Amino acid sequence: MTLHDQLPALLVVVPLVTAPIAYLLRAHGLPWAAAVAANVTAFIIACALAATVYGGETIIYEMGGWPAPYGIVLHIDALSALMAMLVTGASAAALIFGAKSLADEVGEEIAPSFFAAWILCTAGLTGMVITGDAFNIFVFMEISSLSTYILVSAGPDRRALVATYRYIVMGTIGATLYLIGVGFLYMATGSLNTVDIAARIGDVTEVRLLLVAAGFITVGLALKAAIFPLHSWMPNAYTFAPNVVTVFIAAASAKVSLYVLIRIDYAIFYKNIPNHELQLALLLVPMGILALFAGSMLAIYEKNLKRLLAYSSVAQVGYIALGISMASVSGLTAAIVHMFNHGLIKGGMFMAVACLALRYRSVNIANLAGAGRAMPWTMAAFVIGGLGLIGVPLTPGFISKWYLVLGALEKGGLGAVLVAAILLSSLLAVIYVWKVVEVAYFKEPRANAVPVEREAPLVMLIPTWIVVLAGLWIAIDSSMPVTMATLGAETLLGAR
Amino acid sequence: MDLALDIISAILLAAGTFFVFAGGVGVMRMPDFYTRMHAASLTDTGGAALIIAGLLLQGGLTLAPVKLLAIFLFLFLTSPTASYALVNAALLSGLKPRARNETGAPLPEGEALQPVTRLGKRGTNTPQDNTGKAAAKQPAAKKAAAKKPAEKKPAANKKAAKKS
Amino acid sequence: MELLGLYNYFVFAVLLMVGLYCILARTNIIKSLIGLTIFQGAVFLLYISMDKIDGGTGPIILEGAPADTIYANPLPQVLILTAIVVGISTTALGLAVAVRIREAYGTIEEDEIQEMDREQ
Amino acid sequence: MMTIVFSLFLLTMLVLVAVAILRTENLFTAVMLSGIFSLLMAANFFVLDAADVALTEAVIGAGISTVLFLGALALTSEKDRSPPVGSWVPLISASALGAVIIYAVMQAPRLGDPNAVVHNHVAPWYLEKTPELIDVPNVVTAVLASFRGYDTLGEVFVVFIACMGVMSLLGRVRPRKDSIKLTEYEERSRNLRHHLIPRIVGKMLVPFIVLFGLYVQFHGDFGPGGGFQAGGLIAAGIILYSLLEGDWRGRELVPEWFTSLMVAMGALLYAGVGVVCMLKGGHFLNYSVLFEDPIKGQHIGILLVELGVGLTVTGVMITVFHAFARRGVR
Repeated sequence: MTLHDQLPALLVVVPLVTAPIAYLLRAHGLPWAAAVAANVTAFIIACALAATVYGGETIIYEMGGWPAPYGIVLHIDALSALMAMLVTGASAAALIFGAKSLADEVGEEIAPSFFAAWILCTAGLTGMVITGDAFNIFVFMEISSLSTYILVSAGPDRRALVATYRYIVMGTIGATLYLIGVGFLYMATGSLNTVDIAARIGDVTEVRLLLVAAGFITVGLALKAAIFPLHSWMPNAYTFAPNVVTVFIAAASAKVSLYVLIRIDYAIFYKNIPNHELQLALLLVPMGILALFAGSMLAIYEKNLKRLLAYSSVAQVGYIALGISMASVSGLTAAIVHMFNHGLIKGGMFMAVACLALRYRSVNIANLAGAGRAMPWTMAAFVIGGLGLIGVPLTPGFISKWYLVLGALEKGGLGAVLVAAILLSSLLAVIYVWKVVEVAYFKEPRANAVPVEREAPLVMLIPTWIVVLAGLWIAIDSSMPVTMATLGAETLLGAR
Repeated sequence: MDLALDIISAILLAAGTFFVFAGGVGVMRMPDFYTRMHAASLTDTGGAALIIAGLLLQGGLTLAPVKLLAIFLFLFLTSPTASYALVNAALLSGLKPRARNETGAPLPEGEALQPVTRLGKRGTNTPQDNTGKAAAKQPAAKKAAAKKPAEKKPAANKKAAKKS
Repeated sequence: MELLGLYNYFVFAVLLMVGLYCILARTNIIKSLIGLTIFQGAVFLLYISMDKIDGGTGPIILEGAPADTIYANPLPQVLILTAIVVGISTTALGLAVAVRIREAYGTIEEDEIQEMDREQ
Repeated sequence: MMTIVFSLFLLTMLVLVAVAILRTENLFTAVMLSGIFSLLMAANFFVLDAADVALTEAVIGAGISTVLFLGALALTSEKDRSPPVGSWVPLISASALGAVIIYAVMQAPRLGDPNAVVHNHVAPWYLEKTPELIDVPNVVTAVLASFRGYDTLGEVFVVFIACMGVMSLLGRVRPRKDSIKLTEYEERSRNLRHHLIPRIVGKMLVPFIVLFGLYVQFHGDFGPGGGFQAGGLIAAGIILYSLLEGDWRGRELVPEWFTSLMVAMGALLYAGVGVVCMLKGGHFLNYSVLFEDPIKGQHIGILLVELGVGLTVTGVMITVFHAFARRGVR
């Protein structure tokens, strides 16, 4: 088998092999270098895989050489390649960007175990994205969650520990609910391979088992993806984690749970449970709309910049949930495109916040007065990201909201409500973005505040602006994410 | 021949079960921690030994009896040691055995178990003061956690062992 | 009589309820972690009660075994071997966080911790 | 019929112990009860013909997790001071969860009926193909290491991460080696000085526990056993030694650099075997390509992989125990 055939396995194996090596390297800076190397290689492999599946076919890789329902099989189609690129890209960018900021927030002593956990978080997320086995998703979900707990607990503030504890309890309950769902699925169909389950689920007589399995899986994954009523662990986890860790988990980790929700709900349940899309709409539409408004309102009254962005993430996840609930090709495309775009926008904004935190030593909005003049480039990146949240044309946010509105209009009556909700919550987004802009540009720095003249270091500014420019490029020529998303949506809904 | 074996093993098993049952009743009815430990530890070892002996006879000449013998040896060593360690830890933590006639009246069930005085480093802390600090000083009930930090002086311990 | 066959699953449901109640109702961190182990332990029971076949033995195929012996289903056992180790890893991590919280806050009662955070 | 009686009794005991855990105030009692809970769970698994899982649950559930909880309790408080909060939210959510499950389980197949879907799809293939393709008596080990080897690779890294987490959270304490004089060390291990009998008996048993752990490690193909159980057993033996002799001597017996090396090498061995299979032209973790004779390849592959799991689990359990034990000595 040529190297090209081995790529699907290498995407996960390279980080897995590098993690123990990074743990053994005790010299200064080496664990960080190993982490960057592993993540950049994984990103290159993900891009190569995306190129091969761009035409629309699916790569099947049998682990251990055993055929499909008996062994574990990797499925890589356009949707999973896009997600793999998002995860590995966000991880590599955050690591390269955050060398300095991590050095002073995360001590030198725990660097080996910290960076080993970081590499394994990427490996877990990519493993979840490309595997085709329901139980394997649980195993890699545990790898990525446990390593995210470690990354969050490394925060300087003592409240990071409490945030980690709540995250552990809620995350484990979510993962166990997912495991119970898979258990019921296995009880009804007798197999664990997602494609095999989809094939065998048609002739299952016990509909109750399937309904409850779908319920458990959806609630478990909603808990992991922090969809509105189940999001209580997320704001504190994002706020008290080290700044660079927030960049990574905000851009990538919540999205992967939504990806698994899409894949399992649409690949397995949609085809075989009668009027499943009605049940999905009944659950996700109210949760989505609540997320839009509650997230935005909480963000407006928030004083801490990182928690403000975390609540805005809750709102944006509401958009994705709305896209998923539409159960149409354009609706799903909109959800997937918004997952990708939101990863880009939020990644860029949290990078800007990390630059501000490095210089201002605080993320409280009041202390950032006058940042517009002191750190023009950083604030410019932040504002462009803010515009992206609102959905102003020429930003990635506009593209995803455009497809969301398209999808909503297809739904007729309910569609009008969705469109109204989307536009209204975009207005709320204007308010909380303007709140930050006003403090940064139009307020004089307080007398006793520590005077900050220097811009963020170049090594941090360049990755931030690369991400912002990538967002602008996507806004202009959005062919890459949109075609991959449409391919993914069509394969899921069986339209191909 | 095997009929005799069956009868003997049946008797042994019955005796073993009776031992364990007696131990259970003993733990329920005995008033004080030490008497309960006495009841539990003795019957536990004896009952297990009898049951294993009974099973041995059923095993015939395969590998099973050898494994049963290994289990018996292991149990025979560990269970008395575990009981000893438990009682020793209780003694060290200052739980004084209370004889019936010392107070005349029969002991109310709950009260007997309350540790009378907790001999901390300065012998001052009272039972209520079992916050984290005290927990870090006393030896945990089970020997598994007996590796507590070092503030307690050896002298205090010898005195406790000698006095009770 | 046929309800007896489902007894395993009823016990699974009750253990889940006890575990979840212990996690949510008790504010002590270590008590919640014990509740978490019960919650995960219940799931092991769900999977393993799926693998039992009447008259079947453990899935170990010895040479001398007659051809028609019925064996239990090996797949749920493999899954649960994995899940047990996931459980112990989460418990170890949770306990490490609990010890650090005790050192940082001086208490492991969530309500007292919340008050300290609110004052900050 | 007998199994129904056994499982009825054990399952009811299980529920009683779980409710007892919920109601106790004293945390030590709760930890002891959770140890008993795991042991009852192991007995249940044995009655349900799952010998491997029973051994794992006994070793890891009852053994290692109780020791970890007691280690953490020694560093935190003893009493669960939370008032019996009667808030309705946990009650409602727990009973809702239970009701949904009971609603669904009504349609589940009865315990042990042979024509359940689960027994007719994937399982017969494993039972039939294992003697042919892998020729290993214990089908569970064959499925664990070869058919679903990728799952177990993920599993080894879950344990690896637990070690990363505990090292990053509790690893920061540097025991000030120079400042600890011999007398202070003597005094520290004096807490066990007068526990003469447990020390003597314990030190007699430790070699046999470790020997049994190695037996379980390399016997995994023929009977219940394998890497996870062996790792737990060997670690239990060494933890017993550390308990009796004081964790300082335990760290001299198995030094910290050695355990972290074991943790890393075990994970690398497992992933390395997979990479070698890729280099030899097969899929990842396809042991048949390791040697010309595929069955020999499977045997060696499974042996190496189980060894990797055993190494990692032993290293992690010892590191985690010492992290908790050393934390108290500060």
